[in-house]
Amino acid sequence: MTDLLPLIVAKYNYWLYVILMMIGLYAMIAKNNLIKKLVGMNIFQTAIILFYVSIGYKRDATIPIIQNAHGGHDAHNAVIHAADYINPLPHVLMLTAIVVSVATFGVAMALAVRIYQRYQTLEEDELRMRLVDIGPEK
Amino acid sequence: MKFLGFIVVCLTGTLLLYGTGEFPDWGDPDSPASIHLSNYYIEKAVEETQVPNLVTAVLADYRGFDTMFETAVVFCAGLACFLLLRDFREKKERFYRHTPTRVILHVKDSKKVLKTGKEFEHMDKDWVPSDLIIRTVCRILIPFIQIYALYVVAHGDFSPGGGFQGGVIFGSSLILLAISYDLKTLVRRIKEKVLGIYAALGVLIYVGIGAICMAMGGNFLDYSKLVPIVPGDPHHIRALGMLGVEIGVGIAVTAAMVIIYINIVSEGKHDEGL
Amino acid sequence: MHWPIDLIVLTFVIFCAIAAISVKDLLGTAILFGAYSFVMCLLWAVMGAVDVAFTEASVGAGVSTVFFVAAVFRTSRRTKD
Amino acid sequence: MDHYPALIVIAPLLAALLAGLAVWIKERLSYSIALMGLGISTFSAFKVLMQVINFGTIQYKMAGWAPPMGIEYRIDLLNAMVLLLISSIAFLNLLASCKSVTQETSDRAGSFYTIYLLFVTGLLGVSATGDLFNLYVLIEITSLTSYAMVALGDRNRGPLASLNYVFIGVIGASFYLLGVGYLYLKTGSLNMVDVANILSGIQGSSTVLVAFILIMIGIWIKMALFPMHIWLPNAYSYSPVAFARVVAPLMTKVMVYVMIRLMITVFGFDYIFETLNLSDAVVWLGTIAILAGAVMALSQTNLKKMLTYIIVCEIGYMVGGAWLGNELGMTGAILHIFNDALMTFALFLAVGNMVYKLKTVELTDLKGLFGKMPWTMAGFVLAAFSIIGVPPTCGFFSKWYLILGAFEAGAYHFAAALIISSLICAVLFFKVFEICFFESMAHGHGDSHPPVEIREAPISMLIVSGFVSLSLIIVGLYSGTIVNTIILPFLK
Repeated sequence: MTDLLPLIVAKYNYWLYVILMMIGLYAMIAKNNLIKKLVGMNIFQTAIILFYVSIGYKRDATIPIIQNAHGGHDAHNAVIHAADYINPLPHVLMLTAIVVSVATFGVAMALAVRIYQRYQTLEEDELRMRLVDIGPEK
Repeated sequence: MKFLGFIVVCLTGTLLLYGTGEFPDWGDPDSPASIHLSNYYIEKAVEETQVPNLVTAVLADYRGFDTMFETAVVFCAGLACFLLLRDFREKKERFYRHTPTRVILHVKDSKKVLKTGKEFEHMDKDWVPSDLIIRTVCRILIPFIQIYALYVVAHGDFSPGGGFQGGVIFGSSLILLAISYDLKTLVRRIKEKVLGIYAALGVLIYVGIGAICMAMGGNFLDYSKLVPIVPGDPHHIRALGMLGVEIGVGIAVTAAMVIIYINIVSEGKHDEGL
Repeated sequence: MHWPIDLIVLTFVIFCAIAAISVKDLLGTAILFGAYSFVMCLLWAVMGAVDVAFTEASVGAGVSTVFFVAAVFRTSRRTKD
Repeated sequence: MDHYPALIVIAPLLAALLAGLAVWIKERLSYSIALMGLGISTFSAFKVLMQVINFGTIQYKMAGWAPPMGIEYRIDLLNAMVLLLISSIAFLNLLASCKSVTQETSDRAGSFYTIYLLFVTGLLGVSATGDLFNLYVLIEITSLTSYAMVALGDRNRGPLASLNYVFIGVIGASFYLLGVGYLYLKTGSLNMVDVANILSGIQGSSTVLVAFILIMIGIWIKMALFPMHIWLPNAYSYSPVAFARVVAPLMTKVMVYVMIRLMITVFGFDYIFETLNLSDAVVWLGTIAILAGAVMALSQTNLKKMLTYIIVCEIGYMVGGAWLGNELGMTGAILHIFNDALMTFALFLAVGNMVYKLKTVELTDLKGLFGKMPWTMAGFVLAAFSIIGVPPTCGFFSKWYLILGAFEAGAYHFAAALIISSLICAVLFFKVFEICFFESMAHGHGDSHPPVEIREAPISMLIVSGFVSLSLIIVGLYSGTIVNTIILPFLK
């Protein structure tokens, strides 16, 4: 137990992101309702963001906003130690990824509304039956 | 399908867990990810850009090119929702409420339009009770939310936030207006045309600033070349460039969010919704 | 950082995720999904990613949920799984 | 200082935004804006190609920051050629699609052009960038625009096909993003060249292996390699013709380019073929893709659907060729990117002309088409010969290189698959020719339809179609020059 705990503490973020991702992926593949699949898609994407944010974390460091730098010119009087601040790059990447994911989510929701307008259902098996009903494609 | 999904998920999970085996410990300050580029940004960004929020500095300057496309993605999503759902045909039936008696009228003839005003009130088909408390509270809240949004955009250089977050907050204040009153109130105040123009204009501000830098002889988005045309302290030119870019992002995101919401909630009819 | 708190939050995130995809009412899914995003945002704020957390709070827990509710309003709440 | 590398991508983006503004002010302007943007882009791409051939690789630092900190565009011979290919195909397609866009999207032509330009911007950016994360953002732009476009096509099936495309596309892009995350964790950098330098020191790491697998799976999903192809046929055949004509030739080919770029620039041949030794497995995957694509194409009754399965088959050629692990195979794969893009473009141009007049392209509706639309069919025949691999056309030469490469690597099954699929394509296309040529219109269309007078498509569409079909032969005759001036110096 004593040597297991440090191992868990050292890696648990990485393991939990894998679990979240598996939940999302499973929902995307196996769920029948299209909106449920969309939720799965979002969980999948947030899991990746969690992974990136975990990469950026540093022990004993603070948020990536330089302190006492409001003055501008005299900012570099104080020496900045890289070990004091969390890595900002993964945060930047993930801001972009969140934006992309919300854009995809919006478009997917619009598509779901369109599908419902046409077929009056969002269940995949029912949709497949309706598709057979409307006959061969043109 | 469930079984297949389960197998795929298990395979992916195993692969990913196998990959985590060689990961550095969580929060290790000496992991490769935290020393190579990260140290450069932390140590040099303030000196080079005069922006203390490193995330903003990297987002809008070092990797400003990414952010431009990110804004284009949002614009594209708004346009896609418009293209997919917008339906210019008028609805045939209408509902009115006679204000003094609270009687609801259902007008099936599309030509017959009652004048709304003191006597009659326009209503949605899926009836939403007009709640005085919600309306009043939202009416008080919305201006404050909007001022906060502007603060988030403008203060993105110094504190968490920036164009995207501010734009989303501003957009949600408009959405709140639509939810607490009704969709017509929002659509009447902010025309679809205005939203469409603003969405394109926001991204255009971003790309335009980049193109001006190019015209001034620098590389694309190289804000330091803007010194001759921007008044103010030349040391802060990069911070000012970022501010301009963030304002563009904010405008584009606000408009895109409202477009997406209106089109989804009214199925593209722009008449009634939540 | 206090790892027990972190562990509890992480467990809660997973709980929310499983609940969101297994509830049989899509409006419930929308709210649970908002909760999921919000707890996730908390987790990121704890890890020092303030900008990401801010974005997730305004986007994931805010606008996404609104889009979600709007789409459910225009489609149906019913789901088989 | 010259800005042509940036202009290639910025010009269509600016044009897209201006067209987006014009939608609300004066819709008719958007077409000319789009034409102008793509014209500038094509011109810059041509300039860049000339510069690269004469002076070597061009680097363009975005925002003026040196590479590992900022984003850089790194344009070498391969990029430059792909950029010219994309921008010219997009430009030509825009010239041809003035009429068909108005026909298909009626009141939304302006928005259509905006989305179209954003799509092209994304593709151009993907081919020009030298940054792993920038690549992800640009892939997402192309995907998002394709989702919208696919849903706009067929009113009944389009949205559903599009939503399925969203799910699979997001899985692909996320896998890629995750792979980049694993690489970032090990290297701390995102610039391709920088990552490659650091990677050469840590080749044995299991994290790098997982990153490689994730990135490759992500890109294979995006390029629709055989078991992951299920989204492609529906998505491409339901989208509006003006868009199908550009997405079908370009999207998958650009993804093949991305795969080759990552293999060569980031991971390196040594790592892939010697440390991992995955070559055989992937060549088998390519072989299966070729055979499966060809067989599925054989069972289709709709011309558009049939062509989409041929695309699946062609992807097998390129993936297999690139993974043969020798210079000939790689030459063949790269040459096939260009040739296949042109061939597919020519085929879809011809199909576009048919759709414009006939509305449907079920094989039974095509009876007697040779008499009605002789020029369109001439273009179609030429493109079909090129797909089959008849000698003077360009399709023959890339297949020749691929087969030589397969023999050199001892992958006889791959060579056999190439020949069998050529035969199947020959059968397929001669079936189509037979229907179009020998069966006359009047017998097929019974009583339900009144006889419609079918004439040749508008002149603008015909000129482009004829030009592209002729270029197939010209490119074929000059393929030796292309190989010697571009591909071989690049591989050295």
